[in-house]
Amino acid sequence: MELKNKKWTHDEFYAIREDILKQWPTGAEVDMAEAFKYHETIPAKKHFAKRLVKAKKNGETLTQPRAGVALINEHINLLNFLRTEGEADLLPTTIDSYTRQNQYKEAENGIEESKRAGRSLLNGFPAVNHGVAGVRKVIESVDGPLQVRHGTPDARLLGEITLAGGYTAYEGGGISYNIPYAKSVSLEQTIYDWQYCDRLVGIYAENGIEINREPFGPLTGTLVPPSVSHSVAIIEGILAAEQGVKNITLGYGQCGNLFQDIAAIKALEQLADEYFAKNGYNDCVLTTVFHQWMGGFPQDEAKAFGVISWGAAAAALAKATKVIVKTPHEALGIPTKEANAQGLKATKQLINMLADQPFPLSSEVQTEIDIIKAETRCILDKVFELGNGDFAKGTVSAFAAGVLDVPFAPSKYSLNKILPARDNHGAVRLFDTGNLPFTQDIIDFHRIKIEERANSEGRKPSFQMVIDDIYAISKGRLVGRPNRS
Amino acid sequence: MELKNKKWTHDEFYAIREDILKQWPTGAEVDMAEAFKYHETIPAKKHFAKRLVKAKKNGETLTQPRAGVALINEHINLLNFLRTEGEADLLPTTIDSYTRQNQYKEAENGIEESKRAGRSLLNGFPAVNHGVAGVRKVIESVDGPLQVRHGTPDARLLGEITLAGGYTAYEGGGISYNIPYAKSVSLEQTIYDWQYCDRLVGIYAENGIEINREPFGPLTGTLVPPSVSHSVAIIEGILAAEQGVKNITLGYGQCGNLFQDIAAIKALEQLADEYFAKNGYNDCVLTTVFHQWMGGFPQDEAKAFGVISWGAAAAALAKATKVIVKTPHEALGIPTKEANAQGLKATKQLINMLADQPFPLSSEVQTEIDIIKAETRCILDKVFELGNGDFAKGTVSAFAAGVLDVPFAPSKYSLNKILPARDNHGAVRLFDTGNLPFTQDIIDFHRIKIEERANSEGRKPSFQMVIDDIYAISKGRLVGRPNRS
Amino acid sequence: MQKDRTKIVLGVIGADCHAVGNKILAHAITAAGFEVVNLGVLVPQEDFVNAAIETDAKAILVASLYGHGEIDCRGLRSRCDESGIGDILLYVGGNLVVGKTDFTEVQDKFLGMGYDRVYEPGILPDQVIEDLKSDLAKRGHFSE
Amino acid sequence: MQKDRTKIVLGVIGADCHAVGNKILAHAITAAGFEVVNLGVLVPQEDFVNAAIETDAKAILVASLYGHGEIDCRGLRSRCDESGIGDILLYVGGNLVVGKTDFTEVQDKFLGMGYDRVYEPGILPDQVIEDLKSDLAKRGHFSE
Ligand code: B12
Ligand code: B12
Repeated sequence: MELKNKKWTHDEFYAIREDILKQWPTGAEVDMAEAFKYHETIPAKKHFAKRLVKAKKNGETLTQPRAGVALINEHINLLNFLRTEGEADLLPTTIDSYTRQNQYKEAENGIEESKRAGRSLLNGFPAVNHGVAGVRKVIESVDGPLQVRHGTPDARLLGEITLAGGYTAYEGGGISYNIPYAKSVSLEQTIYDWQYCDRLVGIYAENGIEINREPFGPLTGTLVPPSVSHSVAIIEGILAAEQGVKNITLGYGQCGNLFQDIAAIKALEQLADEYFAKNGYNDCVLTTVFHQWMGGFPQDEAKAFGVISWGAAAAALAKATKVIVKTPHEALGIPTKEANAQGLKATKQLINMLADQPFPLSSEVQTEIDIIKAETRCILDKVFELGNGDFAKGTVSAFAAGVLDVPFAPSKYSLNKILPARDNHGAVRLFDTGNLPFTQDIIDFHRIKIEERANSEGRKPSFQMVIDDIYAISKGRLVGRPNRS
Repeated sequence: MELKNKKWTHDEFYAIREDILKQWPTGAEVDMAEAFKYHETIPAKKHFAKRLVKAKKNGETLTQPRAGVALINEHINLLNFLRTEGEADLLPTTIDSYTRQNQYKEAENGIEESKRAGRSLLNGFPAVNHGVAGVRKVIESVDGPLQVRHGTPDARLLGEITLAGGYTAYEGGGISYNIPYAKSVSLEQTIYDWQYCDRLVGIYAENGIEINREPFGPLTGTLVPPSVSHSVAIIEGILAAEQGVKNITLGYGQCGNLFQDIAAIKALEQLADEYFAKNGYNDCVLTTVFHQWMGGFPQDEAKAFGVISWGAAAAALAKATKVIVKTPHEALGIPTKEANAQGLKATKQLINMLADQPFPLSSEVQTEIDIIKAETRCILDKVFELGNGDFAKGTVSAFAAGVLDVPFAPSKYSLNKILPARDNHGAVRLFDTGNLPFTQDIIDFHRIKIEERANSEGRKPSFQMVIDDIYAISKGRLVGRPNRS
Repeated sequence: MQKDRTKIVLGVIGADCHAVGNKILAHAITAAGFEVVNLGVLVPQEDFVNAAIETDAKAILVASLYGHGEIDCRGLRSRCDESGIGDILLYVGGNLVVGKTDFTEVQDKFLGMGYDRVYEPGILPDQVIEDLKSDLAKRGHFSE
Repeated sequence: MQKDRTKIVLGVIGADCHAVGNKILAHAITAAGFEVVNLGVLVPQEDFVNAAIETDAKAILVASLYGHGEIDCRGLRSRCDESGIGDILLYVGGNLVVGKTDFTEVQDKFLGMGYDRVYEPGILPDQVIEDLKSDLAKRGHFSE
């Protein structure tokens, strides 16, 4: 296999499909032709892609939780509760971590143990093990648009089963579901495997079935600078579009500084339009997702509500198409359905109260937009160059060179040379820009911002500052000031 | 008695003091000379006025709850819990409603019933009945600055007892504790009675004991336009300053539109400085208090957390000196100490996360500042004129003429001719400006803003719109749109 | 026309000054075709009874928001009995007790005090009007 | 110098990819004077044991954040026994079970599995280092 950003032919696709469906017995249940018919029976109001398009048109910000348990009926009850009690606009099915690592035997075992224990011992819904029939039980018993949310480097079988099962949205990507989620899987491999997923969605599209795709924006969720996650999001969007995906949602994880967060969403929209057009993908509908703070949360539930509400406010003011909602249990464990609904309701209250309040682009926001766009262009154009005009090839070389680099990533394919830290206003900057292909101006900008803060704290910039920032929000602050935390 | 805004002589003050102390037996415990000595023993960190001055200097926003129960020990436990578990910077003692109406017998009965029931049947702490000795138990057992918060038209005896007891801050005023809290007590009467309280604080000041005074900013707490509450706040500030008060906190109740709320605090600071200087009160320290939404709350606790957090965010971005915090129980009942602490912690989390984020004056904020200042000047200058240069006299005539008018006020001395409603962005405007002495430009501004909204809702401005707005936040929105609520 | 309209006494009892709900209720109940005798806030028990007698009202709507309802509302029914209007409709609503409390408890307590209907916090006027109409119709005091 | 430093094996067990805490722990424990053998994330039980044997480590620090700790951490102690390092210190920490759970319950469960110390979610490295030093000192493996 030679990796390139080129639409797979049907032959290339079907050549490997058989083996994939054999990876677990339930693969045999998949019948694409029948699946297309099944999708036509799904009512529009339960259609994820259509709901997003409507929201974008009306300037709405939709709420979506994370949720998944081991057993089918429990999972159905959970989702319906979040829909009715939590007033969720969009629903997820979060997949368990064994399935994410293709460990279906362990997942089976988790299902059995969960049945015995009478509570879910899995941190998500093992869709592959439940198979097409099981998945359809969920689709048919839940009244709302449903998306598969996971973190799976090789999500090909999962994709085949859940799409055949009737899901209308599928999260993930060859970079965003490798670098934060894996340790030693090569990018060639995951990008290639995700081309399969995108091509699968493309084939659904060729048959008139629109499936939404969403690269995982927040990556490691911990002090990721907007330009880094934006670069990954746009590359994955382009790779998906090349395989024929038509409905794409690009994501960003809240950093916490209001101006930077609003600017990040605006910049993401503008950059995506720019690079999609530049690369000739003109028939995709692009929407955005804002993730409430993805790093360490305060254990105190009231304080967690504060963090959740601030994320809701930023999402609403930035006018993101949807917001992924955290819960008051975040720091401690997978939320109960009640805690999950609470996060959704607090978020809904703020989104509704802010829906009528436009937030004009102040000069502060515009400055952030400009720097994010400048940084992202530096990265994307270098990736393109390294790939000799191919974003798939370029991505592999770019990570090897540290041109693309994700802070705190577990993958050995990320250099981990960059070190983020907050500036004196809480915006996420780079204390060390590593090998990011930034101009000297940009490098100086970051140095000055970090020095500004260091001076105000009377200490030198250091790794301790990074650590302090990692803990800051869980300790009740945004910036990890020395004496305060 | 002829009411005028003129500092009382000691003779005038002491002439009526005897009778006041006789209103209830505990009045006999008051010995001012001894009280001065007692105050000197109060450590600086428990000193309300000093803590506010420090906060203003450091640009902090301090948190303060509302809290009060019938019995002394329960009240002490409550306050200490809010201090330690709730991380409250400032502490209150909310007085019960019988005491507020000088119904000390009913208060006594409430104390007895509470002892029997084993829970507080009073909605606050009956300080007069507990007397100086009882009050000092509280002061000495609680580690934090303490303020008396009430709603008492005639608060003279309450003032004598609580100040002698060691409180270092006293809320209220002749207008703000009459119009929203009484039905048929004349303004001459309450302004006169509050001159007594202010003079009392002035006499403490003459003896080197600084007591903070705070007019009650939010008034009826329900869609009160900033210029209306600012006018009352500044008049009461001036009346207090005339009697020798040196440390004054002016308040404002959140309306819900971010730009209007930030502008309101900025305008309040600027107007207060301007009018205090103009009237020759140059040695007062002025600070501000921002009240989280004072109108109807959602019953759902998660949604209440959303409202609380938004209030915390606005207070922090406006850089108010302190914020009065609501609780997740607001819509249903006096909060448990746990619920009260939860409101405080959510608020603290947001204030800390926003402390490092300056919010520069955008043009939207500046526009709101300008309109608030223009409106307030119209009102204040007319009041001054009606009183022939005397704000006390002017206030009485102004309310009679509707030049000062508070929406939804129970007092028959408020004309209730003005009707507030939200504009299309959720800012509180006037659907009917009544007799407010506004220029034609300002009247047109309000008319246009309301029409803008009415058009977008496809209905005529009407009282129904006002009602919809009163319910809106409790129903999960800011603006009471017809189809949505 | 005016004179055929059924009269309803409305007020906020005791030392309670919460006026917003009172104004909205008065507005809504009037709009619904009743004649509202609104005593406003800070109303002692005797005023409710006297107003009802003077105006020959068919119902008394007592509001208590501030938490002292438990103390303030006791004995109103017997007062009515003593004054010869023992059969008058008595509704009570608002935030009746101190603290967030299970409503059924509160309801029983106030039904026990002799109120015909007890309302949860934040109830909307429509509900109240509907109940008024059906209760009064039963008693032949109201017909649309 | 290098060679006298007591060796500690560190890793995140099972299918768990949470890396941030692991990096911070490695940094802090190294700074505290130990030599950290950091296996990173996604570490199977056998790798912990093999690494401990190869490096003659005195303690194994097992992290599980993602909720499957209950399943993943079982049997590690007996594996150590079988491999002849039965007396090695075993610490476990993170968000060990699925859901917000009373910690004492969780603690008993994992102590029962043979871990010497079980840590609450969000514990700070300082605490861990302090415990390591005292436990190892008791065993004569560490002296400052
Ligand atoms: C606005 C407000 C104020 C304003 C009132 C201004 C004014 N003069 O009107 C101010 C700031 C002055 C104020 C003061 C106080 N308040 Co207040 N206030 C509120 C608040 C936030 C909203 C009330 C409101 O206007 N709602 C909007 C209207 C439309 O709804 P409503 O009043 O609930 O009435 C509706 C229904 O209840 C129903 N209804 C009401 N009465 C009746 C009667 C009948 C017969 C029927 C059928 C229906 C019915 O119909 C109405 C229309 O829908 C409530 C909490 C909340 N609800 O969010 C607290 C609240 C009512 N206040 C409370 C308290 C304690 C006080 C104070 C004692 C101060 C303190 N200790 O905190 C003082 C009282 C002073 C006094 N003497 O009464 C408590 C009562 C606690 C309890 N019962 O356990 C509450 C619940 C807040 C809380 N959780 O602590 N308050
Ligand atoms: C950031 C994060 C992520 C990032 C991780 C990026 C990366 N590769 O590192 C992303 C977004 C990728 C992610 C993914 C998932 N996550 Co996650 N994640 C978090 C989060 C928000 C912060 C974790 C963190 O970095 N904290 C900061 C570090 C410094 O603290 P720490 O990790 O707690 O470690 C400290 C202490 O715990 C202690 N410690 C930790 N281990 C050990 C071991 C020993 C021996 C000792 C002594 C001490 C110790 O020392 C560390 C330093 O102080 C937590 C919730 C939270 N804490 O707020 C959820 C959380 C851990 N994740 C959770 C879950 C379930 C997942 C997913 C399965 C997705 C899902 N279903 O939601 C996937 C897991 C995929 C997989 N295969 O593992 C759950 C676990 C639930 C449970 N245990 O019941 C949590 C608790 C959130 C929640 N409440 O649902 N996650």
